[in-house]
This record gives sequence, structure tokens and C-alpha cells, in this order.
Amino acid sequence: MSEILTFMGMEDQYKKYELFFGPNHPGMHGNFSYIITVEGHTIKKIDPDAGLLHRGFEKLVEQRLWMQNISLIPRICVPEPDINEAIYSIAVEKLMGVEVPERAQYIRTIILEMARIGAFLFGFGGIGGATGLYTASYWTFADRDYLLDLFEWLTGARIYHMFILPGGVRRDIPNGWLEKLSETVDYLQKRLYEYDRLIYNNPLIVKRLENLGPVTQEDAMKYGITGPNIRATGIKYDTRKAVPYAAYDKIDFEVPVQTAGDGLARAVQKREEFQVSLDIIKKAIQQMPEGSVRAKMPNPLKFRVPKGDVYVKLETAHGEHAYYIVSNGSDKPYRMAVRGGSFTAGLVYAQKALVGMRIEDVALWMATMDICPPDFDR
Amino acid sequence: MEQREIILKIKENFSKSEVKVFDEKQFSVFADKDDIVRILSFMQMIGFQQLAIISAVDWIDEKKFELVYNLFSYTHIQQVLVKTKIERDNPKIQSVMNLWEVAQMYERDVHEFFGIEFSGNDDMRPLILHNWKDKPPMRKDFDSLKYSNEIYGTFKKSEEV
Amino acid sequence: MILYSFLFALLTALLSLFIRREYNYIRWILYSAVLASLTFLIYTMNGLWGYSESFKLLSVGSVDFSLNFKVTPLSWLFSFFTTGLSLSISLFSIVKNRHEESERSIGFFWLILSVCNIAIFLSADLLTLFIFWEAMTFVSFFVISPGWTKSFKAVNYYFILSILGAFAMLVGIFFLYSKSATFNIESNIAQLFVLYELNSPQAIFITLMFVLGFFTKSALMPFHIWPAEAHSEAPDDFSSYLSGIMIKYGLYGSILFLVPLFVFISKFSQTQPMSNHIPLFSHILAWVGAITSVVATFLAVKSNDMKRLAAWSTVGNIGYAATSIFILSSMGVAGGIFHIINHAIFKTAIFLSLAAVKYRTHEREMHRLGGLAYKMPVTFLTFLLGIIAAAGIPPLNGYASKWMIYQSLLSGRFPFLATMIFLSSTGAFMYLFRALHSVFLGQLPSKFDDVKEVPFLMQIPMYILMLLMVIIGIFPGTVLLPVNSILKSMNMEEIKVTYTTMYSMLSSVDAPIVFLVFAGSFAFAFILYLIGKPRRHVELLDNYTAGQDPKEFGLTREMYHFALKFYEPFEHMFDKYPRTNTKEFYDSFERKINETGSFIKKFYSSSPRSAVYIFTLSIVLIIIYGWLVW
Amino acid sequence: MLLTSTNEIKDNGMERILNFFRKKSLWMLHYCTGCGAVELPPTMTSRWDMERFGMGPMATPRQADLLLITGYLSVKSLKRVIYTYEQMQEPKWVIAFGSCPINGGIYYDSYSVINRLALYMPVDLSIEGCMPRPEAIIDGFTKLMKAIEKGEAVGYKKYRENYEWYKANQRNVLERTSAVLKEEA
Amino acid sequence: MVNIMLRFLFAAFTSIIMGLLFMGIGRKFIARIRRHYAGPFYQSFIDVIKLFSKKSISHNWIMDFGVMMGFAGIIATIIFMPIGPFNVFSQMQGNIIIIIYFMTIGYLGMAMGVAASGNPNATIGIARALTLMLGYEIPFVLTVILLVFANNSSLLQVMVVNQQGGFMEWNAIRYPFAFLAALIALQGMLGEQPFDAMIAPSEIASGPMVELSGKFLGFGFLQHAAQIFLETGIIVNMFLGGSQNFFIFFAKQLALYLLTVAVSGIFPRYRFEDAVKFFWMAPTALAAIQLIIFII
Repeated sequence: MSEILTFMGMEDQYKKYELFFGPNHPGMHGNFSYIITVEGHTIKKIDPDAGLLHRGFEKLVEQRLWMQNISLIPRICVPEPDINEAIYSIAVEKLMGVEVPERAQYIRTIILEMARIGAFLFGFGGIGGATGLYTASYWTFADRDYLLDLFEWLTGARIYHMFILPGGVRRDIPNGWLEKLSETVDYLQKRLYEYDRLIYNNPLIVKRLENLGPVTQEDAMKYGITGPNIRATGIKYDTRKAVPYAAYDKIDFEVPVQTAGDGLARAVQKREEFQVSLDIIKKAIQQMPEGSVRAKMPNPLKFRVPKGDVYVKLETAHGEHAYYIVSNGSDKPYRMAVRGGSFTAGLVYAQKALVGMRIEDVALWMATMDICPPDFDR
Repeated sequence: MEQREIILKIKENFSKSEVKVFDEKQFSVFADKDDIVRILSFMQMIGFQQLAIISAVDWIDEKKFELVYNLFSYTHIQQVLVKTKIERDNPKIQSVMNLWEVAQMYERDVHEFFGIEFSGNDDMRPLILHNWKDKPPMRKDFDSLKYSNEIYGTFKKSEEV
Repeated sequence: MILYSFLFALLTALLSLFIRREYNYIRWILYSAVLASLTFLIYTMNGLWGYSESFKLLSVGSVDFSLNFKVTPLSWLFSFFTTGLSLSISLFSIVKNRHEESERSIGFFWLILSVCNIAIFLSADLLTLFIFWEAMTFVSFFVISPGWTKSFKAVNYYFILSILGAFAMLVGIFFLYSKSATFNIESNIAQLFVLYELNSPQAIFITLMFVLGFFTKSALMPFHIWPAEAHSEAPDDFSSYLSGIMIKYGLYGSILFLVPLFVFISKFSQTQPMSNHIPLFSHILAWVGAITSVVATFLAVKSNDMKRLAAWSTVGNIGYAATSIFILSSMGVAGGIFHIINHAIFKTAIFLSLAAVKYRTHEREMHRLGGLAYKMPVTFLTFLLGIIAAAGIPPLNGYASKWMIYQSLLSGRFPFLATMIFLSSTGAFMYLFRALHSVFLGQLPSKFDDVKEVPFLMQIPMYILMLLMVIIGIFPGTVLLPVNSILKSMNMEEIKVTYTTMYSMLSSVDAPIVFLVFAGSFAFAFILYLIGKPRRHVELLDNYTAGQDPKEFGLTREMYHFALKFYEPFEHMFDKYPRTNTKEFYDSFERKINETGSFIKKFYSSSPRSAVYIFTLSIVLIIIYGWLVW
Repeated sequence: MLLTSTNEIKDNGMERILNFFRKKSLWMLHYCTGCGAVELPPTMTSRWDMERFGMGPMATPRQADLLLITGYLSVKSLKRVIYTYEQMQEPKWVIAFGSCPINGGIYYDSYSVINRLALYMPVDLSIEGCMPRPEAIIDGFTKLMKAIEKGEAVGYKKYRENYEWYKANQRNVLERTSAVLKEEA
Repeated sequence: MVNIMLRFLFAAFTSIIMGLLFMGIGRKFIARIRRHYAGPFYQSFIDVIKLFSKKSISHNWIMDFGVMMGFAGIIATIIFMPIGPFNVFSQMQGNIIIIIYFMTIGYLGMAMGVAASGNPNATIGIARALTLMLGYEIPFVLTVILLVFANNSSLLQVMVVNQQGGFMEWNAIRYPFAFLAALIALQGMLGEQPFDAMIAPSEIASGPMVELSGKFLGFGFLQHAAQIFLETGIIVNMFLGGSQNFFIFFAKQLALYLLTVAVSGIFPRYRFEDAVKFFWMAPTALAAIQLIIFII
């Protein structure tokens, strides 16, 4: 019997072959790797090899003061860094019981939505890159820069802003910034229709994305697929609505839903949410209250957080990003666990979903699922 | 179901467990180590579909590891942290990968960083770290700075580049 | 002289049976010597057109049945090339069969086959043709399934089809005999022409019988399934004989009998309704050829067994040749004959190189091979030149005949036939490259680390074949000038050709220039290559692995070789269409044949005597039937 | 200790002429080793348009001239980066982004991130900033181009000459057999 | 003999230089679609010189031989194509069927070379390229057949001569459907989007080129340049009346190339079996319709 088994193993060796999809593969977003076992052109087995971006954040935050960590954590999720500061700040506020001024809440909302739009633009470009429609990547990355310029004006940095702090935001909005933001939003609105023509109404894109790795509702819930991807399966759940944070409870917005759950639905869902984010920013600009932007907080160097633990999750473009923070009452966090938005999709669900797909679908599947390696490597 | 009803149900079935409410959308349940699979399957049954994360906390003073299973329900919009504590010297607990497939990867992660054994989960190949020979890095008694200095060196200006 | 040489060859064959097993190679050297002398003999017959010999078999009443042989340009060309090729194959076999004791009777039968082969080509009348045809079928049956049990199933289908075809032909022959009272070919063609002029339905019946006989032998469309089974199951060196030579008999028969008939009718017809439709009928046969080549191409793309792939390729090439022949223009017939010769050469080369691979590796599933080019360069080059010729790429011989086929199709205004031929030709490139990659390129599995090139004696035929492919590619006139005399003997217009240049109505090709241009370009590329900075060789596994260290993941060379399901998505492209013409149909067909034939199979498989018994019984029955009809 | 320094192995003669073409056609490897890679798409695409300098992303290390270490390197990445670097064909250059490859930067105390890249492979140029802005990146590229033209960017030769030294350093990090921190009794 | 050799070298260098120039201009052109500037128009020349000045690796002699054979195949094909008023041979040699088959040797050489590198990515690329080839050859051959029938000759030179009566005599105007089919086939031959599945960087890491380094990649580059020149040249000769002036000929080629580049700018890539299906549907139908119209 064992001889037969070894023979079958040998046979397997000849029938199948391995492809290394990443880390330095052009289709791979970031430094991550799938080792794919292929037979013919069809994937038979997929084995993720993560950890290439591991920096040990969970350990590092334990070694720094509560306030110092603000400069560290944006680096957990690179395409959409602001979300990290927001989660961290909200968690600290919840543990300390601090009320954040309303203006700061609105500014946070705008920042988060801008980051979200930036991430969506990144995602559109990713779809373009994965399918060979490089024009889309060129356009979206250039348009993303308008947002980055605004960030730079507001915070002084292009990518890692460290703008949202426990108790509010770092500083108030400079003069003329909101007007410029409105202009940019209008511009992006106009560009969105261009993207429709280039990407979403492009028959070949539709052909490529249709029936690409359809996700069922049960799978989505069970495998922890979140954010736009779960809404693409038809589950109308949005953390911004269900467990509101920042100023989302004061701003009226619709949660779009798709039903098919396949690649096309996921892509279209992100396009719709892009629209929603633009609307939210517009409304936030209109409703922007006056007032201070920071609650009174203790001296950052001596700042202690009461004993307790909290789990805070926020909606991001690639799913629910969440921290579980434990404080033992000292000046440093006792433990912080990071739930990356695409941990389950990229490491677990991929092993199930990609089997039976073709080689050319891997990059596209990753683009539509928004697999973001830094947030599960931590 | 309201949060109150869920808590009542849990109390009914698991009288030993302690429940702590954080706010109207989040509460935690502290259960016994041996109960953990039962309580999690019970939670799954009453509508907590998503296992958001499994994490561990190293309470080194108590000589305990606290395991936190973070569940979420799309039907009740409730976040629940199911916690349990295990001995730090012999960290071993039943795997829940039969309930949620994602647990496999989370447990592998926790195993790698805390050295906790999960019986029933066989695939414990190192996922993140490369050629790790020291004690699991997330344990409180592991000194990251010292390790870094030891192996990667510190920056000296005198060295020629 | 012909008869004596046959007897001499048969005697040697019989004598060789007494040579002891240990000295197997002596037997093969003997065969090679006989084949060499036969080749030489045939070569000396060049130009002796009309030389004939006769040998009386028996008289029935006033009718004499005799064996008649005659040398014509057509028969000479075919017999010379086929005998020469069998000589080169037998050289290959000397070493190959040195140790294989179970297959000791192959050589014996093979020599008989070679005799039959020459006899078929030299036969001057239909009866002689039929007798040797049938003998060839029986003998080849013994060779294909050595040891009587192994691969019996595979050969079953071939055998039944061949017998059916041969009997169909026999029916045709006897019908004609009943009208013309002679077996002579020219008289019978004239007789059939008369029948057509009389609008006799018998004419169509007889023609169809002949078509059936020839098409089954040459594996054209409805009967295209058998080579894949038989050629792949035969002994490796014999596969090249089967594929290079034996499959051509049907086309030879067509050129010998059908084409002159059709040409005769379309030339001299008195516009009777039936003979009017002959061009259409011939056109349909050409379409059958084209469809055969396309279907065979798609089936070849799917196959994973290298010998099976080559067998399908043979069917595809037969399809081209048939298409070309049945458009009845002199260019087409010349192109068809030229392609048959070329195919014989390059397919022998391909099969011999595959046999060499199998000799060293004992594998035939392509995905279990790979990287052998680095170990067996001569074999690789033979295969490479073979596939270049087979895909019709200049400057080797294949392109010359393909060019002629296209020219004939285009000047005859057959656009869709030409497109189909082109489709299968591109497809041929596809599957042949797949074989090249899977067997010779890519990663070398570690179990073949100490594989060596085949012995020099086995390389000799490969060198000969390579040389032939190049020479015919540069000087197509070497074959085309004899072909011209064939056309002349068939009363067809000659094509314009010199040793180096081929002309058609549409254009001309100067083959040496084509070769020189390629050589010049290669020299140009080589100079550029020398200008660039030097390169160094690295190991096969020092390869792009997206940055992952292969050692860390235990990557073996086997696991980095893509060979199975090479065109998987393309293969699945036709899945949703009902598969009326593909394998399923044939599987069921084969099953039915097996069911109905199980009774007959019992006789065949029990002893050779019963087979002969059934054979004679059938002939008697057919003769009685013929008498009754008469 | 390094055996040779840059000055000893400068390019001369014919190489200097070829260097003119090399600097005008720097192909970088499409490999995002760290978070600095997030600024590469803007640099490559319409706004900053790296292609003006003849630079472009390339799919595999065989085709590329330039390896960008975009920020911190975890040990696991380091192994891949070295493997990739050795697969690249000479002449080849390495640019390190940000402060992390110089001294560990913000991750100076991380157990997973190396502190100083120059110990393990030759770095031809470091670009400051965390993360470097596209302007800084392009500035760095032009500086590298100048260095190439002068024949001073010869890190690959340095690696070849001091191969054993680099290998020893790499082995120290990558192929440990025992624990680094001794258990205290 | 010397004369022929000089003419040979002229054709070879013209094709390479013009091909590289077209590539450079194409890159600038598509840059405008993508809203940026891209490098200078002579960028491709710099790239090639740089590639030849780099060290390289190969895995075995077949790889060395294959890339040379691939490049030689394309150059050899160009020798048979009339370049404007220029022909390498004074006799008529531009046989379109020879040209189509000669192109194959280029593909075979390249395919063999990269397959010998032993990288599955390269082999997948080859499998895709060959499948695609089966797709685009069919409509292309149909248009070739049409023109052979129309000109009663399979010589490109004759086709060019028959179109010399001015703009309205061009085959593109006479046989618009066939021209359209040929354009689509050209898109496939050049391997531009949507038919670039064979190199697809994000799927198989640039496919056949995956293991090519230094001068090997340089050969690939040159081959692509020559291929651009060759394939646009064939279409210009077949449909756009060739030219008796080098510059007009090159301008026509460039216009064709820029058209394909523009199309490639707005399409993602097809899966290759979808591409084959597409080729066998629309362009084949167009070409067949034109052929049937012609025959009737």
C-alpha cells in the first residue's frame, strides 16, 4: 500500500509544478508570497508564506509610551495609514472615557474618508495593473496625489500623518483647506465618470471580473471577510452605521450593496463606496461645526490609561481593521493585538478560494479582495 | 436579540462564566479553560458567525496566559470577547479550528508568538518568523531591544561604509 | 529480378530465424544488409520505366491469376524512398533490439513487410496489389502486437478496420474484374470510365469501395482513430516504419487509381450527369482530407503520450497530402506526392528520436520527461529538425511541399480549404513545440541525471535523416524532378521546377536563397551575440523563483517543470459543444466493434491458423459473391 | 572588515563609455520590500513620471539593474533580497530608502528587523526620509546616475571582492543554530 | 555577392533602427494617453546598448542558440519584405506564404530558447503565445488569401504595384472588412493589449522574458523591434499601398503602430482562450465576409 502511495506521490511530482507568486512578482501587492501548486494552468493548492513585512508591532508598542505609539502605528497598514491612528485614539479615549469635541470628530471623518478614497484609488489602479490596463493605474495614482497634497497641507506629510491623536486631532484646519478639498472632491467626482468609462464599463474588464472567485454570504461571515467585500455579497452591514464612530452618526449616508459576490460585484461595490465617501466628505464640509479640536488631555509623557481592555474596529477600504488593546494602568500599553482587515482573506480564505482558479486570476483576485500584506504581517 | 438576552442565555448555559459589559455593543465572557470549545460552539450557534481574532495576553505576574476569542454577530451586531486563562508553564488548550477554519491560522500565529499549544491543530509550521531559535517573542520576558542589539548590532560611525 | 530479390529476402528472413537469441544483433545486421541491397537494386531501376515481370500463380479455367510487377516513375519513387528509410530504421534497430529478446520475431516479419512494401509499390495490377496489401496487413498485425497478448486491444481496431478496408477494395476489384475481365490498372480505369459514361450506379459503388479501402489504410477522416492506437503501441522503431511508410499505401493507391480515374473523367467526359459530378466528389474527398488534418491536430494537442502525439501528427499530415491530391491539379498532385515523401522522412526522424528517448529513459508520457536535450543533443537536433520540417518552417523540406500545397490550393481557388490547412499547420507547430518542450527542454528530472546520448550506430540514421531534410529543403528539385516524370506518366501537365527553384502560377521560391537568407541572418545574430558581454552558464534551478530560495522550499527540478495539460484552457474551449466527432464517439464505436467482433476475436486470438482460415474463407465467399453477381 | 573600498575599484576606460548608457536606462526591480514602496507608484506614474529618466519597473531580477530596498527589512525579507540581488546581473546597484536600512530607524528595537543593511549587501545610495517623498526618490536617482557616470557606483564589485565578509554577516543573521539570548538561570 | 550582402545589412539595420524608433515613439505616444511624458524617443536605443553591455546568464547552449535563432528568423523574414522601394533581391521573392512561415522560425527560436531556461513561467507564456497564434493566424490568413486571389499573385511586390493608382486603389479602401480583420490580427501579432496574455507581468512575471538577462533580453528587445517593423510593414504592403518613398513607408508603418498602441492603452488583457474565441469570431467573420463578397 505504501508503495502505491509513494508512487502516487511521485506521479504528483511529475504532474504538478510549483509557481512562486511573490515576493518579487509584479502581480503581488507588497511583500508577500503564495507558493502555488499548479497542474496545467489550474491551481491545485496554495500555501501562503507571510511574515516578510513582519516588524513586531505588537511587541514594539509594549515598549513605548502611549503617546509615542502614535508615530509608530500608522505603518501597520500602508495604503490607508490614518485608520490606525483613529483606532488607537478611539481605543484610548474609550478606556479613559474622554469626550472628543465635535469639530475634531468631523475632521476625523474627513481624514478617514480621504484615506479611504486614496485606498480605493489604489485599488482601482491595482485592478488596472492586474489586468494589464495600465492606463487606469497611471490615472488613479496621479489622482490620488491630489489627496496626498491636501494631506500634506493639513498635516505636513504625504503618507504617515499622525494627525489623529487621543482626544481629538493634532491641529485645526488651515484657512482655505476646506475650499480646496471641495474642489478636489468635485474633480474626483468628475474623474469617477472617466473611470466608469475606462474600467467599469470596459467589456473586457467585466469579462475578466465576472464569476471571479464568488464569495457566498456564509463564507464571508465564517471566514471573516469584511468591509466592501462582505457588502458585495449582499450583507448590508457597515461598521460606520452599525457601531458609529467619529461623526458618522451625524452624517446621513447610504450603504450600497451588491448581491453577486464575485469579482465584478466587489469592484463595483468599491466604485459605489467611492461615491459614498465623496458624498460623506461633501456633507461633512457643510455640517462642519466650530469649536476646539482637542479635548483636554494629560501630559503626553506622563499619561496613564486606566486598567481595562477594549476591542475597537473601524471600517477601511480592505475590511475591518481592529485593535484589541489591554492596559494594566501603566504608561505603556500592556498588549495590543492587531486584526488586519485582510488577514483571513489573504491567509485562510485564499487557500480555499484560489483552488481551481487559473494562474492569471491570482493577481486579480488579490486586487479585488484588497489583500494588504502589511496588515497581516504586522 | 438584545445584549441582555444574549448574556442571560450565556448565564443559563454556562453558570460558571463571568460576563462583563463594556458598552451596548461589546461585552466579554470569562470562561473556564475546559469550557472554551463548548462556549464557543454555543456562541456560534446563537448567531456569532465571525471569529474576528484569537489573541493572547501574557500575564506574567499571575503566571497565566489569557486567550481572547473575539466573536462578532451580524445578526445581533454584538462584539463579544470570550476569554480564558491557562497555565503559563504548560500552555495547552483545545483547538477551535473545527468551528471556524480561520482559527487554524490564528492559532498558528498565537503558537508562534506565545508558544501556546493547540491540541487538534497539527499545522504549526512557522508562518511569520525566520529560523527562530529563541523563546517566543511576544512573551513578556523576551527582551526585544537586547535581542536586536545582540544580533543586528548597533550603529557605529567609525565603521567604513 | 524483382521476384528473385523478393525470394532472396524471404529466404534470408527464414534463415535468420535460426540465429540464436544471443546474437540478435547479427540478425539485424543481416536485415540491414538485405535492405541495403534491395535499396540498391531499386536504385538501379531508375529510368527503366516499363520494365515488368510476371509470375503465374494459378489458372482457373481459362483465367490466369498471376503476380505482375512493373517499374513506373511513381512506383520507383515510392519504393526507393520507403526502402531507403526502412534501411535507416533497421540501422537504428541493430542496437535497439540488441537485448530485447521478446521481440525477436519482429525482424523476421519486418523483412517480409519490406518485401510486401516494395511489391505493393511495384505491382502492376490490382490483384497483385491486393494480395500484398492483405499480406502486409496480416504481417504488420504480428509486429504491432508482439507476444500476441500485449497491446492486443489497441491493435484490434486497426486490424478490423484494415480488413474491412481491404475487403471493400477486394469487392471493388472483383466488380471491376467482372466487367473488364482483367486486373490491369489502366484497363480497369478505362472500364470504370465507361461505367461512368453509362451512368451506371455500379460505377459509384466501385469507386466508393476503392475510396473505403484506401481511406481506411491511410486513416482519413471517419477512420482516423486507429494510428493513435496502433502507432503508439507498436515497438518504438517499428512505429517510425508504420508512421513514415505504411500509412502511405492508401494515398499511394489513390494516386495510382483514383486520381488518374478522376483526371481521366474530367478530361474526356462526354458531360454525362454522373461524370459531371466527379470534380465535386473529388472536392469532397479533399475536404475530408482537410477536416482530417484539423481534427487530428486538435486531438494531437490533447495527447500527452509522445508517440500518440506523433501518430496524430501523421494523420494530420496525411490529411494535407490527401487534400492536395484530390484537388486534381498537377501542382496539387505533385505537392501531395512531395509531401508524402517529405513526411516519410521527417516523421521517421521524429519517431526515431522518440524511440531513442524511450530507449534511454523507458518513458513515453511526456510529463514524466524533460530536459533531455542537455543530455542527448543529437537526438534533440533530430527532433528539432523534424518538427521544423513538420511545421513547414523554412528552410527544411517540409516547407517546400507545404508551399506547393498552398500554391495549388490558392491557384485552384479553394480559400477555405487553404484556411483549414493553415489552421492545422499552425496547430501542428503548437503541439510539436509542446512535445519539444516537454521531452527535451525545461527542467531535467533528477532520475535522468546520468542518461547518455544513444550509441553512435543509432545516431547514424539520425544524421542521414537530418541531412536528407536539409538537402531536400535546399534542393527540392531532387524529389520534384522525379515527381515531374510521375506527372508525365499520368498524362498530367508537368510543373515548372528546377533543382533549386519551384514555380507556381502565383509566385516562385528559390530554395537555396531561402536557406542562405536564414544562414546570413543567423550569422548576423551570432555577430551581435559575440559583441555583447560574455554570458556564463548557471544551474537549472538557479532560476527566477520570485525571490524565494528554492532550497528552503525543497523545490525539486521535477516540481519546476510545466509539461502536463500544456494547452489546458484551449483544450477546454470546445467542451461546451456537443462532441460528435471526438473521442467519445469513437470510444463507443470501438466498444460496439469489440462487442460484435468478440466472436471473431476468439478465432484471431486463439491461433494464427484460424486467422488464415477466416481470411481464405472470406476470400472464397467474396469470390462466390462476385461470380453470382457476374 | 571590508577588504576593498570604492575608490580602489572605480570603473575606467570602456566601462565609462558604457556607463553613459547604463545611467540613462536604469531598470528597477518591481519588488516592494517595505513600506517605502507605497511612494513608488506615484513616482512611477503620471505625476512624477520616472520614465522620463529612462527608468521603469521590471518583472524579474534577471532583467533589472537596480534593487530598491524600500525601507525596513525583516530577516525573512533579507534572505529574499539577498537571493534576488545575487540573481541580478552585473552591473547592478542598490538604493536603500529611508532611515530603517541605515540604523533600524523606528524599528531599532525590533526583534525582526535588521538594523544596518550595509553589513549584508553593498548599498550604493541611501535616500533620507521616512518615507522618502517622490521628489527625494527622484533626487536620489539622479545622484545615483551621476555616480554611475563617474564610475563610482561599484557596489556590485565591492560585493564580489568582499564576498566572504558579506556572507559571514548574512550567515550570522540567517543561519543561526542556537538561541541568541541565553536563558538566565 | 557583396552587393547582396550590403543590401542584406541595410535591410537588417533599417528594420532594427526603425523598429526601435517606433518603440520609442510608441512609448511617448501611449504616455500621452496615460497623462505623462515618458523618456526621449531614442530611449529604446539606450536600453538595447545597455542590455548588451550587461553581463548575462544562460542555462545551456540551447538558450544561447534559441535567442539567436529567434532574432535571425525575424531578420530573415524582413529580407523578403519590400521596404518601400527597396528589395534585397532583384528578383521577386516577397512570397507572402514564405513570409508567414518564416516568421514562425522566429517564434520557434525564441520559444525554444526560453523553454530551455527551465522556468515554468516562461513555458506558460509560450503556451499562451502559441495558442494565441492559432487564433490570430486564421483571420490573417483569410485576408492573405483574399489578396492573393485579388492580385492573382502571392508576391507582396505585385500587391504593392497593383495599389499604385492612388489613395482609392488601396486595398484598405477596396476591402475594408479584410483590412479591419488584419488590423485586429496585427494587434494580436504584436502582442499588445488586449492580446498580451503571453507576457502578462502580473500573472506570469513577463512570461518568456522571465529568465532573459543582459544580451539575451537585448535580443528579445531587438526581436520585438524588428517584429514591429516586419508586421506593420506587411500590413502596409498588403493594404496601404506600400510606397515608393522610404519616409512615406515608414510613416504609414508608424501610423499603424501608433494605432495598435492607442488601442492597447484602453484595453485590459483577454484571457488567452477568450482571445482565441474572439479571433475566431469577429475578425474571422469579417475576413470571410470580405472573401465571400470578393468571390461573388
